[in-house]
Amino acid sequence: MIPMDLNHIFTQFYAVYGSLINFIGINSLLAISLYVTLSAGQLSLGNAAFAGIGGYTAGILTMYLNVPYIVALFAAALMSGAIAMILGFPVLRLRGVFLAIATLAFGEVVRILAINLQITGGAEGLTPIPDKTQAWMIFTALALTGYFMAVLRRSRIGWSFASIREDETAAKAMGINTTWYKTLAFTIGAMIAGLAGAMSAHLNYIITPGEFGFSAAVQLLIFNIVGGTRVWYGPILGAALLTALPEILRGFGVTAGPVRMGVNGFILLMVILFLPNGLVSLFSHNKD
Amino acid sequence: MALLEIRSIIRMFGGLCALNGVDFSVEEGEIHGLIGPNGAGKTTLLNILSGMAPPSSGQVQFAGRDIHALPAYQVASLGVARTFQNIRLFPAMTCLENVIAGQHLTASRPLLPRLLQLPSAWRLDHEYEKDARSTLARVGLENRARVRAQSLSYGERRRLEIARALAARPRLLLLDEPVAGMRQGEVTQVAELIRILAGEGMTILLIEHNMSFVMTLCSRITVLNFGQVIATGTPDTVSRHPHVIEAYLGVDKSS
Amino acid sequence: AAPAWAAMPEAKIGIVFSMTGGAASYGATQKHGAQLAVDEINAAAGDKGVHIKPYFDDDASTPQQGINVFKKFINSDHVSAIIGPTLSDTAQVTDRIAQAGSVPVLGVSNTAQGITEIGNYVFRDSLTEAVVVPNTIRTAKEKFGISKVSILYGNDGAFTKAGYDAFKKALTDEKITILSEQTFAKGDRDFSPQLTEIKSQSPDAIVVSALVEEASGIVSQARQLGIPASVPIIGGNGFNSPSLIKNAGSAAEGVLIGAAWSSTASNPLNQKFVKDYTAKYGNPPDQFAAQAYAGVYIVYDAIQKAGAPFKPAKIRDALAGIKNLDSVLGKFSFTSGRDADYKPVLQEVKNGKFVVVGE
Amino acid sequence: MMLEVNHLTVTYGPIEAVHDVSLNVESGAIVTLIGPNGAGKTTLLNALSGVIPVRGGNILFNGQDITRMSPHRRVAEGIIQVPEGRLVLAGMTVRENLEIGAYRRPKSGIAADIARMQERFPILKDRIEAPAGSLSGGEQQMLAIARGLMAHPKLLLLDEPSLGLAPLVVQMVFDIVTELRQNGLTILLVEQNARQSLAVSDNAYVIESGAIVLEGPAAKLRSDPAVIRTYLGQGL
Amino acid sequence: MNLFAQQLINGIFIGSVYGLFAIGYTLVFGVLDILNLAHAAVFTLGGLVALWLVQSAEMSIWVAFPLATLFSGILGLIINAVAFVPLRHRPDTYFSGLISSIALAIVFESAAIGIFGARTVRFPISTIAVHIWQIAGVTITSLQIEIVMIAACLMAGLTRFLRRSRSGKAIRAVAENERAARLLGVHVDGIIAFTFFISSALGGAAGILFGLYFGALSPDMGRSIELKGLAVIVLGGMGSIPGAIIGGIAFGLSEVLTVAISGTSNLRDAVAFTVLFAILLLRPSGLFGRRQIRET
Ligand SMILES: Nc1ncnc2c1ncn2[C@@H]1O[C@H](COP(=O)(O)OP(=O)(O)OP(=O)(O)O)[C@@H](O)[C@H]1O
Ligand SMILES: Nc1ncnc2c1ncn2[C@@H]1O[C@H](COP(=O)(O)OP(=O)(O)OP(=O)(O)O)[C@@H](O)[C@H]1O
Ligand SMILES: [Mg+2]
Ligand SMILES: [Mg+2]
Repeated sequence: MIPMDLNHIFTQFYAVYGSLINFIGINSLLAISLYVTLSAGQLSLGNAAFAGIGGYTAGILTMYLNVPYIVALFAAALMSGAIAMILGFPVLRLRGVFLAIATLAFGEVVRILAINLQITGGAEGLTPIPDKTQAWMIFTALALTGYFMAVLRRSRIGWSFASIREDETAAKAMGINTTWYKTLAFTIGAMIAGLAGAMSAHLNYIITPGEFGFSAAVQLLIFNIVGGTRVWYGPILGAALLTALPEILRGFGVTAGPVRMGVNGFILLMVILFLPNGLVSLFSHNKD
Repeated sequence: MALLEIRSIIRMFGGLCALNGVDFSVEEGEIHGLIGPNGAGKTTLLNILSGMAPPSSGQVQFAGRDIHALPAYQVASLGVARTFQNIRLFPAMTCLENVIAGQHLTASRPLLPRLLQLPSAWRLDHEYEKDARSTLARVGLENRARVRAQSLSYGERRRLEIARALAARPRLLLLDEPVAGMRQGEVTQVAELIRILAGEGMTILLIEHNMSFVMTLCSRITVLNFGQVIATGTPDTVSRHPHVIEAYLGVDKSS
Repeated sequence: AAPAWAAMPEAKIGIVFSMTGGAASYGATQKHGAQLAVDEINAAAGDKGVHIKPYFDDDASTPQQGINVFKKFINSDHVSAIIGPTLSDTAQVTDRIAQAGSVPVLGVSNTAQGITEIGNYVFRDSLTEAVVVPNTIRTAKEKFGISKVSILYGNDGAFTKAGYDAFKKALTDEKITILSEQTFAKGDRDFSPQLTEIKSQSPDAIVVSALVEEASGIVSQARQLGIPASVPIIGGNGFNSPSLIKNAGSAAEGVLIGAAWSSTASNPLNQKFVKDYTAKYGNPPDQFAAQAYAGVYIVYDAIQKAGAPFKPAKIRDALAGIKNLDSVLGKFSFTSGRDADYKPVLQEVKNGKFVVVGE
Repeated sequence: MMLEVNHLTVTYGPIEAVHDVSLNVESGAIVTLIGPNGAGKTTLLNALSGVIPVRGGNILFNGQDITRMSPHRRVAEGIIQVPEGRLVLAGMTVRENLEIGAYRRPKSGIAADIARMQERFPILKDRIEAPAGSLSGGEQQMLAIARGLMAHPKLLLLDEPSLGLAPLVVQMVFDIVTELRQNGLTILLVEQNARQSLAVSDNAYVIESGAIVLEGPAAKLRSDPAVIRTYLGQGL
Repeated sequence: MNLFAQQLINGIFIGSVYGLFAIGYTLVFGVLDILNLAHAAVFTLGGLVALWLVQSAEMSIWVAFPLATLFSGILGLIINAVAFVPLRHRPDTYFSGLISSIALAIVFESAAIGIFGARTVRFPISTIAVHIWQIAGVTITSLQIEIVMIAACLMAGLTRFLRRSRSGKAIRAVAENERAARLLGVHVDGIIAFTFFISSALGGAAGILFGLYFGALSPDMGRSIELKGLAVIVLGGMGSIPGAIIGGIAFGLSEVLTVAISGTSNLRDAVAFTVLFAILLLRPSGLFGRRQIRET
């Protein structure tokens, strides 16, 4: 009797919140993709565009060429990664906000191309993309990248990223090939973003150019900062909270529209002001 | 052939000639001092030697290889480590982490065993950490291992920088004012450390304005003034050199 | 105990528009229109009649939020039918969820191609540009003897892009020369480079596919740049809003608008709607409001025909069977492809008013 | 008494960097503070300047309690610090650095003062329009000292003024210090070069691990065996 | 030729509008080294409040303009106090300030929607007299000339202010090194608040001019200019006032010339951003950016 009820409650819950959970997964992946570059001290606002590139690549492959989904996913990650690598060498000479703007400019150019190209379906977007993404795929990918990031920290790559983040000049003097490691971070980030974009396209039936503009790029940064950038699960926490927040507010009866938007902003502000290291500080006892 | 050969280095900054044809060499195993008035070009030369900035013209050879056109990380990988006059640590890392980060060239941390969580990865981590702790101990910071670099005092930062450079186990160590901001007792400790390092076979080129430190520690000294070498030789000859006295040392009133 | 609706039959309808985000200005009037219809219906239903219990929500102009709202409507609120969402992009995604959940959804502002092709649960009462535009171009050609035009359109939105496609096809069909095609982006305020280019080509008319936010700017800047009033500006559904006249002022004079609804149509239902809406909200309604208002009545008609307990499947069938329903849009039917089927209008702005000049 | 520090305690989080320190600086005197790395000298000076908060105790300046006074008002009162690590305004020119040094004093005489500083440190003359950040370490140190003097301080806090300076210039800095004292300026000096700083000082304090361990007339401390051992030494 | 001349004028004009928006933006950017992403919201609210004063409070624009500008300046003080002051001494202040200002921008925008509605509104036609001149087939309006003049004057005035005046130098000193400025007697917190006030007042004024000229004000109007404003300040070199105006005009011209040369506007933004991208690669700190000072 009771197990059946639980089962019922669970299916019920999943029916209502299933897609929310999937979005949390996808957004977490996107957040981690930025986390990789941030961990090497580089602020890239191009990751939303890399997600778009991945989404279009995979969508075109499955829609027009009937490529198996798993192959399309790999292709998406590789495509985003390859473009990131080509882009990375010139762009990563830039520092701080200049890098951010250059990557943003790249994102805008990608967005405008997607609007103007035939194969991407123009402004209406690419649709209908077959519905192939399942929750387990998203969360397997998330678990693997999370694990990878956790382990990476203590590897040669991880230490190099950290050194570059702290002081690039000193890092060079210690023998770290900063150009290479920065490009690596940028590329890994882009691959994860591309994968997430591909999964998202095959979850939503559609991908449109509007999905990866400026605000999407900034959203990824928000996930990271709200969650906390000191540990790999910070961005996941941030993505989870902020993705679920509108639903949570709905649950509390905050009416749709400007009020909910305002409350959303207010909560974001409170988290930033009162949790100096992001949500992770609620979970770790590592104080400063 | 000397370990480090510096030939006709010129470095311009716009119209300003910071180095104007510098030639000298540093022998393997020696402690070589580089002194000269403020703005003489000492730090600029160090930047060129470590690959942080290219010379306008001239050559640098390290262990028989031309290095003046190499990027800093390649110069470092040949065995050249340095510290900075204006101290460049990894501020948010602890002292221990700073030194571990400095092991980039000496520690191998293969990715695969780590991804598979093999015990070998942990063992290596452990080993490197032990190394780092003993390096910290060499500069007298063993009990500050867990303190973030940004909360160290000035003198402690200087010592941590030396420790981080040592973690790369360089053949040639370039020090830019290693004892600035230290008192006599502390200066003695650093001098002792440098002697030991030289004894272990490391070659050291150091810039310093603390004359008792330079004169007692270095086997040879090169003096720069306005981007040119005005004297080079043993501490004795250099400190008696009239140009050096006039341009740099002055007449010591306190003694 | 007997369910509450046994005494007072109540049908749950999910209504979702863009209350925030890029399309917020359209969502706002849509919500007003829908709200007015719901209030009227519930007041008229009295103690015995079928009531509507609306669940209003916000899709924030993004597909992701739209999906969450639809899932909630279907699986948690158990609505019998859904009205919305505002944008076609979002509808492309959400309507598939409605289809999969077998809940009828009625789009009241989606005009992109392929929306109703998603499945047999997907309807819309918005006439697409493809229906409205040919008629507009034909009438304009007859009336003004247009032989060469320049096109200006928003190329980053599904609505304006679809409008452009329709215009282009209609112009080609009518053998009208297209001198150049200019584009702008959502949120642009300055159209002078494009209009300068257009001015230099001396077209007979300027064909514009834009939503009203941009349309007002285009119209007033065209006149400001000295494009004479003798060169008419022709727009589609997106122009059909009182804000055009309000914001473009005298520059709006002579603008031709082919649209799915006219505020000045003589239809008494329509006149009452315009009056009540203006009284309630202080602003006259636009087409978005009218289509949303009509949408609620259309769904209500199907609900009544299907009867309690308001099974979505039965409502769907009833919707599909709607023929010649009297509405603010005119005599309303669904095509076999579940698209709207009624007569569009051609209006001209005269003395600060929309005047119907043809069908 | 120009400066009176009573039972001052300063903490960084849980760490107490200065513990119950009391010291006095008489008007017109030079007082030296010596101590090993990490003893709390810089922390103490920063507390006097008001750029880090004080946990306990108080600071009196000419009899006025300034413990909670904001830094810019202390500068207006005449307390100027030449900070450790120079802190030149790297992107501004040497001239602008000097002008900013005179931020809290009346406009008149600034140009003349700049000329005087250029005379003292000729390098500043050559590079007057160069960005301060392009100077060498020692040149920046000279600029930092000159900038501090531009303010016409009443009490000058010098944190390692000879850091990175060539011997000749160190000599010059000590000459300036003595000269300033003759003009009635009061100076609190933190110096690595204990021998020379004790030579020009009236009083001295030795601080270790955040606490004063020794104090007295400078001449007396110069002959204190413990001071000789750790701070003066015999060279190497 | 006329066509080209007209396009050049269009470009200079829209570029000045970008520049006006960007001046305030770059001022805060230069001082605090953080982006105040609520600047676009101030831009919007400045315009909307002026409209409200003109329409509902029936003021003349000449009264409403300074009042709304003042209001925007006060918004700047609020932004500083709420979104930046509490974060000032945190190690991640760069990013957290970015985010807290976004959060505040969301709150502002939702307030704007709640109070003024989501629709586009405009100043009554009679708000300001506009003359239109046709010179040799080129159209210029008095409002355009006024806006370009205001941009030019602001650029000259602010540049002079920063270079020469005592407060201007203090602002730059804070920008260079907050700790040093404090030790030199600069009232750092006051200077920062003052900078926010000026910056936001300028942002609000830009919003009013924008609304007056384009006749369209909406709660989301800041969004489209935000990205371009960001591009402009980076293009000009962060913290540089002439850079902001000249960067704005460069950006405006590149947009317009794309249309003029290609005859179509499909790639307008793509070209503008590609140009931005290319300039960054050639001059990594923007057109007028501070030159990199030595690091070692
Ligand atoms: N990036 C630069 N731009 C302009 N001038 C520079 C730059 N780097 C160094 N200089 C100038 O070159 C000269 C040499 O500087 P350098 O730092 O090498 O001197 P130094 O011998 O190390 O002096 P110090 O003992 O004071 O550290 C100085 O006059 C300095 O101002
Ligand atoms: N920002 C900080 N956060 C935490 N601890 C700090 C901070 N600054 C200094 N400390 C600690 O306070 C103590 C005193 O530091 P302080 O800089 O005052 O020493 P100092 O006497 O000036 O040394 P030095 O001669 O090396 O300059 C040191 O142990 C240092 O580690
Ligand atoms: Mg030097
Ligand atoms: Mg100190």
